[in-house]
Amino acid sequence: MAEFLLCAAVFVVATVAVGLLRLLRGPANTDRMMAAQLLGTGGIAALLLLAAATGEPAPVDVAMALALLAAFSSVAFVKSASR
Amino acid sequence: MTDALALAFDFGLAALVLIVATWTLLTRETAAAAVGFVAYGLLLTLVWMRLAAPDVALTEAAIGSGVTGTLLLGAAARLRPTEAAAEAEQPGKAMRFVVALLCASVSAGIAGTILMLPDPAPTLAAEAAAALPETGLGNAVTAVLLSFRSIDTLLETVVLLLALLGVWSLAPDRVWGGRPGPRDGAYQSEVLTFLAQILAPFGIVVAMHFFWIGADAPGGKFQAAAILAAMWILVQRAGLVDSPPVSRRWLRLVVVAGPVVFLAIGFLGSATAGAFLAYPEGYAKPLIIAIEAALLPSLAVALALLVAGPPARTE
Amino acid sequence: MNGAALFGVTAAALVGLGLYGLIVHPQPLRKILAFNVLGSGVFLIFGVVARRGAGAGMGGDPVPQALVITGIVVAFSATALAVALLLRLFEETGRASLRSDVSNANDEAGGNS
Amino acid sequence: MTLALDVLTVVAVSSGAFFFLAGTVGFLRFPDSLSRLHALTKADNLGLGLIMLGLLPRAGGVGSALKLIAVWLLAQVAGAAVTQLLARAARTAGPPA
Repeated sequence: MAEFLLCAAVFVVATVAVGLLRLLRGPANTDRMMAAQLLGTGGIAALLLLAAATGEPAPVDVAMALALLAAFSSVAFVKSASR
Repeated sequence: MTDALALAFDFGLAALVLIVATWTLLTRETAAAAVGFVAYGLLLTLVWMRLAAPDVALTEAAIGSGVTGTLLLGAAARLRPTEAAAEAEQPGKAMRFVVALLCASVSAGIAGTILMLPDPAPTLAAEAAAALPETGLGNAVTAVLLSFRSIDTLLETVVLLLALLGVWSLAPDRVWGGRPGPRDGAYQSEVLTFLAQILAPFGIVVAMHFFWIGADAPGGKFQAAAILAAMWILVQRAGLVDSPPVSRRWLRLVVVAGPVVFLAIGFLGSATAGAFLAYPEGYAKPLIIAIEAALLPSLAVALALLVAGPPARTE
Repeated sequence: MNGAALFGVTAAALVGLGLYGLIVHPQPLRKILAFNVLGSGVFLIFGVVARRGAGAGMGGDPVPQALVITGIVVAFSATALAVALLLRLFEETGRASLRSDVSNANDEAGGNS
Repeated sequence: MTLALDVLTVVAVSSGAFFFLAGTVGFLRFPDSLSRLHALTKADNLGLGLIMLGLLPRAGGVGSALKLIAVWLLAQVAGAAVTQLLARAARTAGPPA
């Protein structure tokens, strides 16, 4: 089971990594920020899977911090874009 | 099977880090580069997890990506008018090639050194583990930060304070002691207000959680302070509160309280335990918690004010 | 090659990339950004050293890890101060350039910045 | 019983991973910012939600399970609001290229 969860984590990160193409291609900076947002969500999912696979609690805490700060970065982006 | 999977994952992750870093450095538009830096920080957080350093992963996510990213995004937006002029100052092709060659040789030298590091690696892990019970802590990184190498942490809080003084001293005379940053009007966007109202209380709980578990599990005051700072900036951006004038006495007291308590406990060590920053036997854990509790508000306020910048208006 | 060595090579490459950006970019803000990339490469080297020193029931040597946490906070302080200086320069002169003589910029095209 | 829970985990995590894939494909292929944002929310809501659902039976305690739910709720609320903000930013930035 642990192996399946790890595979799922790798799959999710690989998927959102492909989404990073939007970071490189844009065209608008909003698209780039969306790619970062998707990477954050994928990272959260992968960390939760990792925590379940290894039985360690630490990745869940990191996931929580990522969830908070992904939103924070997006707000900073929107505010800076509207100025 | 699992090992091969892990190595493949590491390869992919390392490649992504390098691609995003290269793009961030080479892309034309600075605002786009700042967004790239945020994504780069997220990727580094995953790298730190792979290097079995969850404490660093948390710090990178909070300070490296979140707070620094915000700072760069804001500055890029302000400096947009200057971009075209700066573009013309780019050094010529030959020059860039020479610089690239030099930088590549620096990288090659470092990479070679890393690959030739002695095996087995010298480590202080065993010493840290052996000395851990004396501190009463369960998290070795926290023990290093606040007991074994606490002088580093003390100086670091002083550096943060000095940086804040430096930023404040950049204020023009007429707004000295005023409020940093532009005023964000209240209720400019219901969605932003909603987000700030939901996220900020949640963030405070999460920060306290990190602060509290930091003694025994990954977490601690830096991570907690960075999240608190982020939440304070968020409610300011949403226009729910204004940034405080930096001349306020409470603000200055909060900012210096952490380093002052740290120093006082350090001198207490000279008097009672025979060395600066030594903890009397049996009192290590309560004293460490006292230092952390005093540092948390200081660090949070200092981080947020560093992002806010120098005072810009008197009212 | 194991994971630690792989990230070690990545870290070395990041230092080189950051150094290149720091030297070549004419815009100060991009230099600050490149400086942060350079710094993160140095931090990663510490992380690799820590990972190689795993033992005593810990995934990595806690001493370099703690140094990195200190380093990240100090790097942020330096970044914040540099950005504030730059914004002040911009407010004061309307430009954000490290050159003292921008009018002569064309004569020196190709020179180092 | 454990078998049933394991099956739930596998099915939910796999579907969650599928929604991440679908969301990313849409995010890359859709022609304009707003529809790309629409694809992104599928990964945000369904992908993360289903993975969280699949991990719940393996949380190993009420506390850990609540923490998982908290992470998901946080990502939900933040994701929903941030999507709105980004959509406005995309619209004011002018017609998509």
